[in-house]
Amino acid sequence: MAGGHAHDAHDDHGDGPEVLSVSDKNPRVRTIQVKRPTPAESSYLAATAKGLGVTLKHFVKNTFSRRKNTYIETIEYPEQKFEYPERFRGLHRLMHRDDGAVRCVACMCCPTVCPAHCITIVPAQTDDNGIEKYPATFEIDELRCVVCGLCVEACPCDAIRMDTGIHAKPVEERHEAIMTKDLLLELGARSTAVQGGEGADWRGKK
Amino acid sequence: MGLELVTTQLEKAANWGRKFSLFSYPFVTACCGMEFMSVAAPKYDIARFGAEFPRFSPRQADLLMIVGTITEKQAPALKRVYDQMAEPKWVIAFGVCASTGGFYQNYHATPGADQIIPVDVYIPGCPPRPEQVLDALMLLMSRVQDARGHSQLRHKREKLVLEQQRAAGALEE
Amino acid sequence: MSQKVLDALAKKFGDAVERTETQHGDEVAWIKRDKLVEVATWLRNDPAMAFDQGMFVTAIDTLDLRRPDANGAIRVVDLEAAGATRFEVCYQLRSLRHRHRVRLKIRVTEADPRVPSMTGLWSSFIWQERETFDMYGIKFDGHPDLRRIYLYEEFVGYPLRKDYPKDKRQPLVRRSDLPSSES
Amino acid sequence: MADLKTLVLGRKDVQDMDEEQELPSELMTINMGPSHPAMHGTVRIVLTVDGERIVKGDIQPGYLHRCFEKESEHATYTQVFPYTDRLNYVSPMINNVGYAMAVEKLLGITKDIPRRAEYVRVIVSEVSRITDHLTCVGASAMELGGFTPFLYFLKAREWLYVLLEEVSGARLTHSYVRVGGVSKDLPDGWMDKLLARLDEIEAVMVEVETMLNNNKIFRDRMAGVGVFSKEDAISFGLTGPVGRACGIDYDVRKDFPYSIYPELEFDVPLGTTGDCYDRYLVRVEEIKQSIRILRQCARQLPTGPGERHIIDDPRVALPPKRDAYNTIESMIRHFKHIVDGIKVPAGEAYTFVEGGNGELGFFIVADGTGRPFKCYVRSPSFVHLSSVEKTMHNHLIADIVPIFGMINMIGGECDK
Amino acid sequence: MDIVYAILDNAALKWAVLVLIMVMPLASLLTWAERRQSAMMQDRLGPNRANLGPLKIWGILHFIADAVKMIAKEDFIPGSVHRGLFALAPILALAPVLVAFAIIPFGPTVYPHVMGDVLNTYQLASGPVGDAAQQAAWAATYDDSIRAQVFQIEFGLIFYFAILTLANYGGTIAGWASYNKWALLGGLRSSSQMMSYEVSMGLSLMGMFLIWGTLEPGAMVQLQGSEPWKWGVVLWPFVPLGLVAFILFFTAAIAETKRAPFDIPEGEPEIIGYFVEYSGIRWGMFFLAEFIEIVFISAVITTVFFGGYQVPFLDPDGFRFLGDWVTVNGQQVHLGGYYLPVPHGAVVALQFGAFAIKVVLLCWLQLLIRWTLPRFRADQLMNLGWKVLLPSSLGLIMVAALAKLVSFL
Amino acid sequence: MPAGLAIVCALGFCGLFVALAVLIGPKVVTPEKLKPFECGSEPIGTPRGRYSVKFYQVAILFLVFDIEAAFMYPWALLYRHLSFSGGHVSLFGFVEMLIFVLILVVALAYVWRKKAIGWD
Repeated sequence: MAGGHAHDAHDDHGDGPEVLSVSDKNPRVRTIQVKRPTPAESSYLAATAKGLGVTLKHFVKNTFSRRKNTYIETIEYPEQKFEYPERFRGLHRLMHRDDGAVRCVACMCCPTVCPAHCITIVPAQTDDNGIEKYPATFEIDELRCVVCGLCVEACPCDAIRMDTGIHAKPVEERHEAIMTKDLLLELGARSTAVQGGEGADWRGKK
Repeated sequence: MGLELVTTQLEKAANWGRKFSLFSYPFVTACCGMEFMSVAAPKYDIARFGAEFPRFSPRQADLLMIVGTITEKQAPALKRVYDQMAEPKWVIAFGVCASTGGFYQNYHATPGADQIIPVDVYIPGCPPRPEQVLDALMLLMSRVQDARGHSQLRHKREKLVLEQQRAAGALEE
Repeated sequence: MSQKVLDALAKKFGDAVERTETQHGDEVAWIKRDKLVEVATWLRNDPAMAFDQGMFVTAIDTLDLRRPDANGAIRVVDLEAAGATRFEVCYQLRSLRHRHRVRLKIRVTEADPRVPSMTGLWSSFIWQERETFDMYGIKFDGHPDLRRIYLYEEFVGYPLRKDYPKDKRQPLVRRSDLPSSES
Repeated sequence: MADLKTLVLGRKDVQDMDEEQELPSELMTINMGPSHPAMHGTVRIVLTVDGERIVKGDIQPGYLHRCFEKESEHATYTQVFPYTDRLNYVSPMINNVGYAMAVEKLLGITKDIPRRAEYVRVIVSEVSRITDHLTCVGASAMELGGFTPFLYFLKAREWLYVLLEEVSGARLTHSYVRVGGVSKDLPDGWMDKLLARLDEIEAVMVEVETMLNNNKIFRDRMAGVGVFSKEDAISFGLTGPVGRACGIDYDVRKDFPYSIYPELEFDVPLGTTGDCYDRYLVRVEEIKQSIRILRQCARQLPTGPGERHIIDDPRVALPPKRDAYNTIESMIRHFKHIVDGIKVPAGEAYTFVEGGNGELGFFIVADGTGRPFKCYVRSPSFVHLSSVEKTMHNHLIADIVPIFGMINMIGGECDK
Repeated sequence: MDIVYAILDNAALKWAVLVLIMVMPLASLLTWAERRQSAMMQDRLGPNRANLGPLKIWGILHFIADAVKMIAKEDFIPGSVHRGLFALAPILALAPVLVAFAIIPFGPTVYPHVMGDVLNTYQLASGPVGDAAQQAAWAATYDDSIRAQVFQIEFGLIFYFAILTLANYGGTIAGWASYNKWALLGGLRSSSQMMSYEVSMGLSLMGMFLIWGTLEPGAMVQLQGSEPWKWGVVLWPFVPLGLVAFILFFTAAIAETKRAPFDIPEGEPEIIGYFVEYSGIRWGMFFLAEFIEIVFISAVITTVFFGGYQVPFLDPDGFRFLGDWVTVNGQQVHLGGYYLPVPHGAVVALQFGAFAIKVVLLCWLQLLIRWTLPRFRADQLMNLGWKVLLPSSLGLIMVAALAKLVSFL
Repeated sequence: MPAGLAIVCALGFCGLFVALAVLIGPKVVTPEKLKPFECGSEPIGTPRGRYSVKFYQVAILFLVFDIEAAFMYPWALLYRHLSFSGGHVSLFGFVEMLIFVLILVVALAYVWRKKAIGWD
């Protein structure tokens, strides 16, 4: 696939670009003159006709062909949806532990790293041994979030993710955009990142 | 009673027309402009909703799209454009910078365009995906149909303000 | 890489050059303020130097600058104790012909933040110096049009100085009907 | 005969009449912008015009001053990446790379970056460069009234956005590159998708060039407009496509090769007259060269289990997630990294890369903490915009459109 | 019954029918067509979502929505404007183009009494001859004719040039009255452009007038006849006169409509246009006038260059190939040849249809051009008008005169 | 007079539009709204100045050439009858117009050379 293109034969053409100089740092880099068409080559009628030809081609094909043969790329959004790629950073979610409780241990990494300071965590003590704290409040203001994904990178226990594959909804009032802990947990799922288990490095999979 | 019915129906019809003919004034300043272009691009094609005409005159626009960060220097211009728009008018804050300032909380970025003018719909995302913009447009369209925009509420408020000004003799000069 | 520029500078303007240094491949020369025009003119016009492009101007506000001390501990440099000046104005120059570059630094104090303007030598500095003025309050003597460039005229203070709070806003307009919910 | 002339004209010569009888017309002062379609919403020009000819234009940028420097000073080195995305938001990857290289220089790890990471950086940079030029040329065509070429280019740009999103997770503001490498490796089969799209982009380019290159209207709008002499261009510090259109044979990738550019073969196009048409041609040619570079990268991209996408240096990179979950040392390292940021030794460095618009430089002063003491960006748009005041003198108002379009003034980068 | 026909032949009524039933809907539809066509050219779908319940009809409702919105939009007049002129400008832009339609023959003469029969062209041409009874019968059959042209005036196309010039003042006045510098620039551009192209527009058609010896559109269509090689665009007296005149006129006419590539008075990204300060329906009237002008120019071109309502080989009495022309009573009658009789009603329908199709196709062509080409700059536009079109038109006139002279000598 | 009737109808039609809009549209007038729109900035100076004279030059040229064109219409219509002998076209009409057109061309060439054609 990669080698199949003859573009590198660019300079083999007799009418290749005029080479002005060759770089002393890298002999394979040349300086070329851009080919400026002569004024005679640009005329009102001929060039207009050529341009009309291009648009006419698109018009005819798009109007009279079956949809799949056309150039048309439009997706009828609310009905058809573009499938977001796996890495798409969408709405946040909070992952669950095996017992359904929130994975987050309120270590405050994500609010620290968030450049927009859109995450608010109020930690509370928990009687769970091993994990000392849990977030009593976990709120993300989606209207502040700049979708940089640093919080996901910063989380040391795979509690917060942005891989929901859905985007944040537009809102009519500012406060509606605040995702509370319950909403975030609703989107969440049981984390595969078992402590000490194999599935921990879920980002590692390509 | 009958007259009331007629006016309601008339209003309904007018709102139907407004809904499908939202000409926008793109107040494009920043990164979100790239996604604003994408929304107009073939793939997402905002024209399907009849909202593809950018009008660069506030008189002819129905929808003020605040696309990008509003800085303190820009704010008077935004306010003036908004003030000069003809009724009825709606405002969309496009992206987090226009909505809340996003991560630009500093000496020159305003903490959201709604500090300057009223906003009807906020779109999260930095920049928002075209899908989010279309969602917002549909949300706004439902608002328009239900006459639920700020514009309707604003009438009352602005009338009040105007009366106060008149009383104070501000309009006399 | 371009050590020869520094050597030539030191040789020709021994007393005008306070100090030279090479950091991460960048050559830096501290120049005395009153000799700057002379040095810069020479740098631009001498065929062996031929610094024909001015890349950028900026300033470093060394207030609160932390540097490792002799023991390796990082601490804030006390400007007065070190006898240092607050601002360092940096001019980055580059020669297209010789492909070398140099950074000139001029120390100025907070009380007298003045530097001779280089706009006569490199046109690109017209705006760059305006920017530095806008952000740091450095006055460029002889600049044709020294106004604020990014900020509005009504703005008070110089925001990139370290003592300007990051989120101290000076709004021009706000909605009157909003409850005061600033920031 | 002369008498007859005097009789008819009332003057000795026609020339005399013109000069004496011309009414002095008043100059008009118009605000162009900030909210003007040709001003990209972020520049205001106070124009003084005589008829439609520009006598003087006072360009006032700063309507999008988002305080990149101040924000950076308050952010850790990693947190600056999202801010760099929004400098030149048409080619964010290049900003990411430039900033990362500056930090790496301060850390002294420039030579230790894994080769695969370098390749990935170059690949995403070149893809970004294509999106930049597509947007620039397309938007200029649109502002000149050619809406259809604009949408064709947007269609092509959309394909690249989808690809970039597959890599980084965001369409536009990727924050993908990290100090020491890139945050994630390329997905499987991504290069093949890219190569397929490159072919389609070439087809679109042919169509658009048919519509624009030789079109007399388009040419008349561009040729001879905004001419900049080489001397002026050097003095104003023009670089990138704009500088090359003026005949300045300078490309950072060629003259100060960084990353893996020394291993690649490409051409640097140069213009002759320095007008807008040359800028257009240079940009179009650069798209083709970027496509060429991408094809070479696809062939040479190191693959294999040993190839890392980020440096394995505890000072710089986050520990692998698996370790962070499981081992206490990695956990502590992780926390230190997040809370304190990357500790960069005190010093200062200026690093520059070939951005979409020209030499994009980052001048960082580090003080040994996890946050930059100063993070200045030498933004090409700002430098280029400063030249416009001179360029547009004595042009018509309509000429501002191609001049601005081909300078490719990007608000975020210009106003920082 | 006769009263009905008499009313139908009333000029004002015909105009109303023409404008209200044909032109306005066609122009409004054109706004929709433009959006859909540009979408098709640009690989998009275009507006298609406006619905009344389940009814969507490919987005045609969008233009109704536009109209409703514009009427329901605030009617706003800025403070410092010249109120009278400000209000006058959109009316001045719209009304003349509506009036100008009056001269266009958009169909054949209809003889309502013989709708079902084949028209006897020979009898029609020879006029009321014979005895009184025969004459009365002739009159009963043919007198109630309805001409599909609002009024026939000898100086037909001059009326058009004159009235359209008025329309162009709309832009200028709007620009000046708005008390806005951008609008002022737009208005000045508008007037300069109009003046530059008005001259060449008239002159480019002069050659055709000269060959035909008439200015009356109806007569031109009659002269062109049903055989396509006699139509204006292929008029070839030693030189491709028709084709050149067509290109010149088409260019000048597009320029007169002020649409891309000649949309410099609006020139959105440069100056925002002469109607910056107009809102709602007042702006909509400028908008509508533009589209009506497109329709109108298509109609004029159809009439002058493409045989008007003529269908190839369709005579008033049926399809005929290779016949002979006979002059009866001063009128040309086509006789003989291979002949397929067609009832008068069908002929009328076909000819109305042909006119509509030609107009639509020309509108389509104008839209195609509009969405393909970039915009001129003001001075280049003036240069094109004065330095290319005007000399070419002058040359063309002399060539036409020479050709006519040679053919007669 | 049918043309007059049509004009009245057209005017009425336009008036109807405006009247509808005036009746139906909402109305809110604020002092800021009444100011002219100038890209969001406060306007500087007045648009009622004395602007460049070239705009008028074009107008004068237009008048000149349009009136010349008006002279050509009758000639074009009567071209076939322009002869002394009657009935047929003759060299007289042609030469006559040739001279006229040549004068026009000379005028055009003159204004062309004086750079009166153009935008500024």
